[in-house]
Amino acid sequence: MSMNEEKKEYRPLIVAFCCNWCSYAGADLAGSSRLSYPADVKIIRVPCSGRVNPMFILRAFERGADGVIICGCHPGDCHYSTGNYYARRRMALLFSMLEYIGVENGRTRVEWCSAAEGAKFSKTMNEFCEKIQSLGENVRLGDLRCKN
Amino acid sequence: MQKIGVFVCHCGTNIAATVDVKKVVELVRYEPGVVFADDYMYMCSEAGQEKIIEAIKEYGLTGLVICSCSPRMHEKTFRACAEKAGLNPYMVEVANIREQCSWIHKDREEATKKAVILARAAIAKVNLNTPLKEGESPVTKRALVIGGGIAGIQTALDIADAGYQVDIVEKEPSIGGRMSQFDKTFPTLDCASCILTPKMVEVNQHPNITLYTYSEVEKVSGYVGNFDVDIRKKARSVDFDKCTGCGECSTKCPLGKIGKIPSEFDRGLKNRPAIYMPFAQAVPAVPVIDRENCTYFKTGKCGVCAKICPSKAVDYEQKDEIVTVKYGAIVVATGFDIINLDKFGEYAYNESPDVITSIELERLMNAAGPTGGHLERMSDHKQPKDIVFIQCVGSRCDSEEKGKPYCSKVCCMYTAKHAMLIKDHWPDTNITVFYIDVRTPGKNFDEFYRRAVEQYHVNYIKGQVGKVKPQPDGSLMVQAADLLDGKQINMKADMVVLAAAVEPNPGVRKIATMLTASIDNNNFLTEAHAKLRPVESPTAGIFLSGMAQGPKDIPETVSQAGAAAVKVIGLLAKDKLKTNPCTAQCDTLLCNGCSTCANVCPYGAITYDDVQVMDHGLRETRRVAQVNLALCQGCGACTSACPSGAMDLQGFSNRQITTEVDAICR
Amino acid sequence: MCDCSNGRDILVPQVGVITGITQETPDVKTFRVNAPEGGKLFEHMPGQCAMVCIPGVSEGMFSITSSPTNKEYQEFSIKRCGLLTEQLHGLRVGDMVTVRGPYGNNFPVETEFKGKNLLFIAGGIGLAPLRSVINYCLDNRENYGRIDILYGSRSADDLVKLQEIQEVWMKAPNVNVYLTIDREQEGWDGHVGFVPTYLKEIGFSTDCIGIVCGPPIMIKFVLQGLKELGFKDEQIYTTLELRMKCGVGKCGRCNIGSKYVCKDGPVFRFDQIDELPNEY
Amino acid sequence: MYSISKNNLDSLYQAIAGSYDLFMPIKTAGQTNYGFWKDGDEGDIDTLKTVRSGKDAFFPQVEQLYKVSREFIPADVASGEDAEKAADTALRTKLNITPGKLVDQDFVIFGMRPCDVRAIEVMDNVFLADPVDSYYRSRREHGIVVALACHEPEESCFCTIFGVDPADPSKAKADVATWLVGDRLYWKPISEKGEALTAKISSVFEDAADAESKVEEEKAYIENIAKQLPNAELSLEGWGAGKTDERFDSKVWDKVYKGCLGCGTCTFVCPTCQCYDIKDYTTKDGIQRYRCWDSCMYSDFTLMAGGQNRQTQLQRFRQRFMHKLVYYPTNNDGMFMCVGCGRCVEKCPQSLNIVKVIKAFANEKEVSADV
Amino acid sequence: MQELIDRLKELIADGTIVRAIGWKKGDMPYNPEPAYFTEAEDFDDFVYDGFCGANLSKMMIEAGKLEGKTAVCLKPCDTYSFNQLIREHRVNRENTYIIGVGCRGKLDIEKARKAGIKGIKSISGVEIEGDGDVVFDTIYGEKKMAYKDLMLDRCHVCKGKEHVIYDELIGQSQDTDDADRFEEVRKIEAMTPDERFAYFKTELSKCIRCNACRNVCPACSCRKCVFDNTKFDSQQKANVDSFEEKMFHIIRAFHVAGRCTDCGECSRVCPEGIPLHLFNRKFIKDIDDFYGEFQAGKDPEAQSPLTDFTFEDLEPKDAVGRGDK
Repeated sequence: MSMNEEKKEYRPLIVAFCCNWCSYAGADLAGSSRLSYPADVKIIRVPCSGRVNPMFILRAFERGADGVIICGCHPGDCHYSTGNYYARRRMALLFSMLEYIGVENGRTRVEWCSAAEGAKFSKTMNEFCEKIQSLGENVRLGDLRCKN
Repeated sequence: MQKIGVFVCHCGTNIAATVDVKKVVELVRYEPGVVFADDYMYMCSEAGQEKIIEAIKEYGLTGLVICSCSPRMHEKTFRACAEKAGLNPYMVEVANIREQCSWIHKDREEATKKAVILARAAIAKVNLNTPLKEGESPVTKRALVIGGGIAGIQTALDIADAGYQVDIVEKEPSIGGRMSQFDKTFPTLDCASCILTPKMVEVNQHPNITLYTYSEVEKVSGYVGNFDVDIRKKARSVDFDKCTGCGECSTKCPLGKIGKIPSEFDRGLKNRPAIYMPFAQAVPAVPVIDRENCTYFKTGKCGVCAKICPSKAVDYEQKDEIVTVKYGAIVVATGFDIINLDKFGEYAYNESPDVITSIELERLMNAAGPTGGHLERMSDHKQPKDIVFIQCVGSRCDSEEKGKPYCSKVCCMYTAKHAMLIKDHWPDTNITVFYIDVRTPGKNFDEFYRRAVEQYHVNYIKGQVGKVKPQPDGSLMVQAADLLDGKQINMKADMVVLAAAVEPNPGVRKIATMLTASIDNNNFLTEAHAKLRPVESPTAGIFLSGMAQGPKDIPETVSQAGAAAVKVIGLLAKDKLKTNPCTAQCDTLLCNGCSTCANVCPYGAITYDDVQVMDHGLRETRRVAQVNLALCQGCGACTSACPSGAMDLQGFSNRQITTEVDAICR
Repeated sequence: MCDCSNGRDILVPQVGVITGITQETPDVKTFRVNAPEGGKLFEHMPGQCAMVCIPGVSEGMFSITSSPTNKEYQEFSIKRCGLLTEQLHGLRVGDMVTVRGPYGNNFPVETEFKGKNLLFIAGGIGLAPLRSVINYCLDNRENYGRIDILYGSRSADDLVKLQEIQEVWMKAPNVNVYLTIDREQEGWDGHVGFVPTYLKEIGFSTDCIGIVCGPPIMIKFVLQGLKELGFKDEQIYTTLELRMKCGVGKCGRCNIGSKYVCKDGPVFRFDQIDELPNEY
Repeated sequence: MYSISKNNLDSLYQAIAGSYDLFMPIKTAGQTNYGFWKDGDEGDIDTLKTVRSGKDAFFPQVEQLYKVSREFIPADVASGEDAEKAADTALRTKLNITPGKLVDQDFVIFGMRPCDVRAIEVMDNVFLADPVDSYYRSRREHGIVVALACHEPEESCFCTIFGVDPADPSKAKADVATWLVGDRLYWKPISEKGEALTAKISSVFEDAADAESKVEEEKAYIENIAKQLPNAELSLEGWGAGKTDERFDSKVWDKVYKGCLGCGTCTFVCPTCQCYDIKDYTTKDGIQRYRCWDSCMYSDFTLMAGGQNRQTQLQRFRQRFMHKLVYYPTNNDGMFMCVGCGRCVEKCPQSLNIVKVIKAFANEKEVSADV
Repeated sequence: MQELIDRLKELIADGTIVRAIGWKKGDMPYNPEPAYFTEAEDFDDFVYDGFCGANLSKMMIEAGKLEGKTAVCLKPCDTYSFNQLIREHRVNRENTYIIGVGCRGKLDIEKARKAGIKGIKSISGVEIEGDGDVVFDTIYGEKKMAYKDLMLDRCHVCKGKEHVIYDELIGQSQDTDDADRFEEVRKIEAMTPDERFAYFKTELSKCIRCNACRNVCPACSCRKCVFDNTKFDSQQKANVDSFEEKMFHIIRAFHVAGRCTDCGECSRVCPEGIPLHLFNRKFIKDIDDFYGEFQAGKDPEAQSPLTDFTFEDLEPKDAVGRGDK
């Protein structure tokens, strides 16, 4: 507890890309079930996790995000059949590359979350925020010009 | 720059209790593009919408941002509202400050701050919105059903009854499919042909149905509402119009007597002539000449059938014919077959004629079958005393090389059916069933199974059969493990019946490719949504009926066939199709023509054409991607696959998303 | 040259406020720009350009279309054709842009043109730089001889500043205005045909200076036409348009031969252009 | 003349860095580039050619020009008939411009080779010509150039054909000339600025009685090598002021440009290339406008919405060399925009370079002379 | 080399081809340049030796648009790139006549410079047929280096000397593969995150954004790079801040992931000697590890791993932290 209080000053900035059909609906369900998670998370709605271009993720980091999470339908459940499969490969490779260049593991995450998993959505966001909180400010990927 | 109006909803206290709505209004006024901002108790109410409409007119708004509940809730409402005021509905963005803000945060200041950020992102996005228009495409009011089994027949009949033209393409000489081979059906034990034949006749006589039997789909192009399909009508060598179906030719065919051509319909348990109808009730009742085996076609001699045909219908000169037909919708009802048992040597299927598959058993028990309905061993034509049924042959297999991972669903029930039918006719037969699990969900199914056990005393053993060994005395030795007792069992049998796994008709892969309909690892067609759109393929205008989609029994098949028909009717009832305006778009100046996007498109919506482009004064012919807007569903998979950024998604453009990112991170 | 007296670097702009927008044609708008505190941003000469910028979007060189004799404001007529112009067209009165300039040379209205007959030939948005000269000459009418203006566009709707042409230019003394459009159009009873063809039909005498501006293809044929009529390179002027970034002859973009269009141009006499490598 | 032992160079750097920013060749990750020296950096004046030239000292690759901040004024919520008009004419965004900071502290550029020093003169003709670029000027006014003789010129060097003397930096327009001979560095202030610098750090120098003779010896050594370099005799005939017509339409261009990738390596390593781009970057509190190096070899260099005047790579390739060898001399009394540093010779990915271009034209002349 | 020249001349003479793309003698003994050869006398300057390292496959994008057939000399590794370009419809196979040329490893003059060799006047021992040491005649006397020590790093991890596509083969090859292709990547993976970050930061801080890596890369064949694209708002031009070039190199590697044949041109041409191949090779290694071995360009029909999937693919969370266990 004391740890948390010490770090209270720092609030991370987290960008979440959520697919319209599963995860965004999952987030809505979390909302209607009043399952809270930190306000640090800001959701961007995309049609499909397959829409998330790696450029968007790096862009978010460049502009000062501390963590980026991508949520999509469970494999096999993609509204567009296959979008999340491609996303899974893209993100696996991208995350591995970020790790390779020395970015802390855990700043990025992919979670499959269905429209029914409001509780999972909330839990995931809570976990993710905690993780980013523990990692602290993203100094390795940000653009200095965005830091002021 | 847009003239944006921002409307912040209180949603009673749902939002206002946690978010300082007035403060949000105050703060978003400073955002670029915003010319008007206001709040209201219930934005979605009649009065709230009126307020929006007034503001659009008064301030000449070109974009709206509604800060309210989830767009999944009221985006449509607000779009309609914008349209009412003459604003393009796609100039509306919703910032979700209820589900994703007020309802999950407690701290008022924090929630207000977040609401402003979410609004800011929506404002930034709407600044880049462009008016989008739903496209329109005409609908050809004709449907194609591929496959003439019970699934295809039922779908065709339902569509035809609704008043639309339907064509059935069946690769065999007759429609009827697997069901026509069956003897009785579970759990009611009606006679399969008694219930199927009338439907086949109805199809043949229906004014709205055209049958293409002995035909195959050769090529498919186009898209929902506008498919062009080439159908190859294979040469039947018999004039359709002249033939009376008397059957004289088949009786006189010299090869019928020599008997070297196994009958496909009777699963090789019987032979057939070279000119033949697959079975007596075949529809159409017009024979075909099997040119591969016919003496005339092989040697140029014989010609008996032509000579004896009373109506001079035999035509050796007939050629394959290709017809091109336009369709609005296509139903895939290609059905199933059982798997090849070559890999299951342990069951001695290829070694002993007395090891048969269930479908062969159906033929053996059928009055019109090879034995006239008398159950006998193929080796010595003796009636078997001890019959062993082996379940899950190739179903629920762990190793995918050998069998299938799925449950074939129908085997438990038909085995119970077989056991009971045999016991009915020959009560002193001993029947043993080796099973892994008995699965009987379904109306009257479990009762049916229990009758087999309790009333007919069929011996059900939970166990796996390790080996079937043909014995010198002509009997079969079945070695098995009783999983409940943990005992080894050696059992003598006169006949072994294998419940072989079902698999989609092998031809479906080719068809799915032509249709760009996706297919799973087991070659079953994929549905658009497993729960919500079970009879539609992800590819628009393609529908699924019957076993092609997954294992199912006859009642399920028929109901799915009906469901597919309803979807088709719903489509054909429209004169024009509205197409989703949030489609991918290719910037031809940036496109490399690399096909990466086409490789990830689940709908086959991307094609490549050589087009003339004017690139900053340079005229060139280039291979570039073209998006078929009628097919594109707007998933955006292509946009992330495209390295140059040529592919973009309207409504969720690269720039719009980056600008949202920027706004959030500001 | 640019006014650096305020200690600002040549690349640092001033803020300008848009005080008026006129939709000239479906894709051309004229923007009136003032200093935030009122008045003009700077003084310029006809033919000069300025860099107009929407911060965060891009910056572009546009010719100043208003005459220096206009003491109240500067005007830019801008055709929508790319990212920046698209955004500029989205601006509203009251929005701010940044402006730096004026850049480049100007038409020699105070030297070579003085006392001469002038023939202006423009196509489409090409009128923008010439309007500055024309209005300058009309406001100093006594300094110049006969003025002929030949202006053409794709259609009647694409004629820029039509109202001013009809109400001011046509009514000015000793000024002849010839309008033409490329194709027949309902409601148009004027001349129909391409500018170069019309030029030859009218057959101007060579006792004047020709000033040409328009799309490259038009310039090419107008030049041929003028030559056929007996004009010499030395009596024809035009303005060139190239990609420019700095506006002060340093960034290298608009370099052709030893000239920098932004600094040594944009106004060139055709004999000067002939000396340049063929890269414009 | 002053001198310091090579082993002691770090104390020289420290002495300079004590009063000035010190910009000099530093070795990082196997490459030597100019950078601001700080304690612990590996100063490297043995490497003859830094990858990038020292032009960053006066014309850095990226430079903030100014910042524009937006001040938003809330929409004036009027109603009634005038509402739209009110919304339309309201002054809603105010722009505030803050110019970038000019350099106002003296700094030292150490170890610049004579060719690179000549390159400064080349750039001066551009940036200090009317209208003066104040960012460049401020750097020029505050920069103190310490030039260094080239101990062993390499085969890619051809500075002598432009009249650059690799042996004697004191002829270059530098403030201090130095020679690295054996294990000693000899230091000779040339200008007032150089004297001032020397005075400030004179305590690090040691007595050097033999300085003059050592330096003379070194000069002779270098001159001797320079004479043997393969391109020492390269002829610039046919190039220079006013030669546009002779060169521009030549067929030779078509032969020499083919391998060009259109990358910016040559322009970015070149000490005289000064083309730049001006770009915006949106940050949290406004838009930063910066200029950065650009390359005339890039296909979008002259691209406009409607097209571009140099459509092909041939035209862009030609532009670069014509600019260096004809256009620039035309505008600058015959001075070439090349100093023969040879960086492009070493770095072009496709091995194209200015020497090959000059030679190709020379050969062409021979061929046509034969005919 | 003479055989190659003769054959090319013959092909032009008999009308099979209109032009050939090969290497032209440089003005230094080590800097031949890619060039077009059309006339018989052009071939006087034709050269094919150890310094002809440039991958000519990408030149066929433009050459393929010209009238008539073009012959292109491709080393074994270049043919992978060519195949990949075929797969992406960027070259016209019909218009190309591929001469597979032999290779004994290509040389890197930087290695000689690093070894202190300068003032080079002439070089011998770099002929394609030879097998001895390389001898430099310099202003400062004669210097010698083993051929292998002068070889580009990429040649030590050669994919093999087999041409995967060609119309005819000329010349012999010698195996040069004597190192583990992924060793460098593994070494970095084994570092701590801080070390890795420091390593890449230092390397990338040298980047001058000259785009040589991009423009030479046969996989980077976009007409307009996304980093030049004004529509995406992704334009970048300079190393303004340390993040921009990181983003550039990550995205560039990502865009060529599954398409990069590991030809090594990016590292060869980098004026700052940044080991850019380490990005690409990391992706290749990951693709091999996650989705099964894949060599881009080996089979022009093969589906690229990033446009493919299986139901049981690795989850992104399992893609990281693999070294931590």
